[in-house]
Amino acid sequence: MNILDIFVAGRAVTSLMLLVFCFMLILIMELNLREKIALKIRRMAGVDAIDEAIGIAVEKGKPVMFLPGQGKLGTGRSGGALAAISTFSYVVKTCAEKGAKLLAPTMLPTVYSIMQDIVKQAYIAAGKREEYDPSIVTFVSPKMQAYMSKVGTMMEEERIGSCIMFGSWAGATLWMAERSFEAGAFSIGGTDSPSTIPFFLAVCDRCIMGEEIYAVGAYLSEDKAMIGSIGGQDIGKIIIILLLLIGSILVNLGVDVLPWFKM
Amino acid sequence: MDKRYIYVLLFVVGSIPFFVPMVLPLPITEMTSKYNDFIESIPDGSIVAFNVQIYRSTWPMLGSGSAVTTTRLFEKDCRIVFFTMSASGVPMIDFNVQEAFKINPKLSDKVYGADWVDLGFVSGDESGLAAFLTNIPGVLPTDSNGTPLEDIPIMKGIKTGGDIKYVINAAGSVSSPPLYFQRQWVAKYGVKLGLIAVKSTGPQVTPFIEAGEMQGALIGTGGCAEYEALTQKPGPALSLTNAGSITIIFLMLLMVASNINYYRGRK
Amino acid sequence: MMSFYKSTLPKWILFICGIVVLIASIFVVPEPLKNVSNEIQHFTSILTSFAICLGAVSLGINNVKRTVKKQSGWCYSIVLLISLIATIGIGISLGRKSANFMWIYNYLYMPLQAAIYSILFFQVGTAVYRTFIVKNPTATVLLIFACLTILGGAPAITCTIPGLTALNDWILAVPQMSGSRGIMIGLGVGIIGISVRTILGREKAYQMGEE
Amino acid sequence: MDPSPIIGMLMVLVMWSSLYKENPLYLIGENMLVGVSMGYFFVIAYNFIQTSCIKPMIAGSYYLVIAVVLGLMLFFNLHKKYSWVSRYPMWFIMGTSAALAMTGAIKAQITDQIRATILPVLSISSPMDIFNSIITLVLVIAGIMYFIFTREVKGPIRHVRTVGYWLLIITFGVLFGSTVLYRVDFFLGQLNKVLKPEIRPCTLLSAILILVVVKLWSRWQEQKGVVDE
Repeated sequence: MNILDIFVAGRAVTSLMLLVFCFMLILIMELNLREKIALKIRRMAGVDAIDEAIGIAVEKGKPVMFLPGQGKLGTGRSGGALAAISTFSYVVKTCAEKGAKLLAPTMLPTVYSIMQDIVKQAYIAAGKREEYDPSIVTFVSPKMQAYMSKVGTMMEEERIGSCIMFGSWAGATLWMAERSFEAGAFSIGGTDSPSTIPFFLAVCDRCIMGEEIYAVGAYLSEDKAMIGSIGGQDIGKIIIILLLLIGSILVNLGVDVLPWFKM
Repeated sequence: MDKRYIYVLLFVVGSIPFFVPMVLPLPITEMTSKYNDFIESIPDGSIVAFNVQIYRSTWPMLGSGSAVTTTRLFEKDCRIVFFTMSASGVPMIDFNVQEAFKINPKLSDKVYGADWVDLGFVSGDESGLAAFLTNIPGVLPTDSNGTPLEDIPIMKGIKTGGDIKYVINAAGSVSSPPLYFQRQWVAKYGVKLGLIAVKSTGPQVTPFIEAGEMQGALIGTGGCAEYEALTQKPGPALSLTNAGSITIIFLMLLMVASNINYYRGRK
Repeated sequence: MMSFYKSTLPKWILFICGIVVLIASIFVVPEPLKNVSNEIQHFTSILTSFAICLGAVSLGINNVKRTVKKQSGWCYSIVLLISLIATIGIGISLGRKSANFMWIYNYLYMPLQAAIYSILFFQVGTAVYRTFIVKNPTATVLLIFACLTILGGAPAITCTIPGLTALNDWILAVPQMSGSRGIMIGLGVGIIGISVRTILGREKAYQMGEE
Repeated sequence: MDPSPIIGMLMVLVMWSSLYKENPLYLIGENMLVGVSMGYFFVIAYNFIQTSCIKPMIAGSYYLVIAVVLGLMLFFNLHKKYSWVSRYPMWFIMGTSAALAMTGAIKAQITDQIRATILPVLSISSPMDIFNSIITLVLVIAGIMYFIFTREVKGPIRHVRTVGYWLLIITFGVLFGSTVLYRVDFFLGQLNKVLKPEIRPCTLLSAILILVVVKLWSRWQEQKGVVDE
């Protein structure tokens, strides 16, 4: 009765790997949370793109538009909305410092109320409570078609200088990217759903692909648990790369590794 | 130029082939030939599970792939357990079987309950499929007509997902089923799975096909047309794919024109 | 005391469900625990159907509020309420297999849904003309491979250019498959990360969604 | 002549009229779609609850009453003050889905993909397969390395990351082309249905009729708009 019999047949090595991954993720997340280790996310190209966009808008003297995407909070796949909110608080701070006008139309009530609260906190933190302008973050409409047409006209009327589209995007991707291209704005597209990444890549000036938006969100929010989790996932990816290298070397030397996976 | 001129052009270019039918030879892609080999490799009389998520709206695009597959399986005397993971697919199970009988009228002597059964809707996406596979009579005690599973001859020996060896996942335009069928059925029970899905799902499932975790796939109207040609059962997909040629050539010319226009404007 | 019911107890339920299902699907466990895990998954399937019913009820309530308060577009909310109540009434009273309910599915629900999705094609039509421009190296490589794939979908072109289908098959099977496999492995590790944080209750998204 | 296909075709044309101009006909169609689809989902979900939970519960397995209670707790989500009660069923679903996704993903998306990438290159005969499997191994490693965020990549490995970047651009290029083809397929499928020989004359006639109605409506709006200003 060897050790692997406690696992379900045919998936022993896989389940062992899953337990190792889970233990490693929990360990690194807790260590980073208790500041035993100081994980740091490398400087992301996405963050430089956001600074560049706000800089261009300030030069042109035109407003910056931030669109948090169509991802809902509170569901299984709310990573995109969470990254959008963390990035939005950074954008509010940078715009306040550089004196750029900011517009943030949203289509989801929970995201709208959280973003409205972020703007209020930013102005209170900067000591300019009286300058707090509630019209920065607006709730346009929960319906995608209505949201798309109203934001499209808002882009033309306000003649925006740069447009940051960040979060989980779905059907409205191509429409928004096209409208900001026509408004002549410097546009950044960031989304985690694979079917919409190609449109941002083709149309926007900068694109943040897939999991990068979670890393940018964690980098900007300095949230210890999230950075620890991303650090744990990176180590998981490094383990997989080593498995690939060692596995292919062993297989070519004649050691048959493949049945191990089927045990 | 107002974008509505482009809409009118797209309508005109799109409808030309319906007034002037064209027949063009169609090369067979690798995914479709693998799918055909998979269907032919299924031993006669074996039980096949069939998830129908092609709705009435996506039927003109993908329906013929599902109907021809059903016909081939019936011709091989396979017994099919139909079910669907989305509410909109519930009426399509019966529609799919009737379309299969239209393709090959000799099949209409197939008996409900002995040759095919319609289990109806399984709710809950990934967790629903997992629950369904661990205990099929537990989650769906009766079929969609209300007869208990014990009285249905085809469901006699079927208790869990492991009792069925072959699965056809007609995922249609829904993007998540291809992934959670691989995670909950192929990974945990080792079944052989064939996929019917839209064109944008094709590139996302190539890792499964190359890894042998998915036996083959009919991707988009083109895949269905190739499968119609392979099984010599002509259907609507062939004419639709030919119709697509003109629209695609028009889109390419539009893209070239826009690039020339952009660079001429910049000079 | 209230905070125990508001957040601690639900977190414990989340943890227990996750751990029981995890253990039952990894280890060889005694039959009773296996049945408990199967029933938990069965409950989740039932609760998802309750969530769909909740979605319909909350849609109805929101639109009744909008009509009573005469907010903008309230007359369209009446159209929505009529079609919602009519469909539910026919479906529950006459049953799912009745001819009227099937008529609603075949000639109201499906054509409307199909029409809205086919409008996405026109988005591509106008975007192709205006925005798919070769302006930097990334867009160049992207559009080259996009055009190869698009031309591969047109029989008129694949039968005139012989090598195109073989080239497209190779691109799909090697470079594109390696990229998708790299993304898939990355997403797989990401799913394990999110699932671990969810079961431990560290996933911030839910708390933020509720408050 | 059964009028139903014509009604179906009218629904499609009403929605396509929004391409010309946003008009009340389109808004009626859109709201009808939301109402009919949610009503349809409610009926199918209600049937599933009947067959999978209520009937077995009455027939003998009484533990299913817990599922019904949890399900009804979901409806507290509508109540302002007691919305926290709906957390119990919501987080019940989250915990189970998380565990299932994890145990499925580790095999389908990680170990199976690793096993398929490790190929005995020397024992493969055809040179093309040898080239393909070496390229696949290198490109998969480059693709994974692109998404490593907490390690600053310096030295020669930096080039592997740029290979990863261009690989992803190729992957998304092919995905872009496939998405365009999907939308072409979908549109032509609908056009084929609308332009069926038996209802083709009726389609062309009602298309012109709808365009005229929308044109008149938008002109009336402009005059009303002028009067309001």
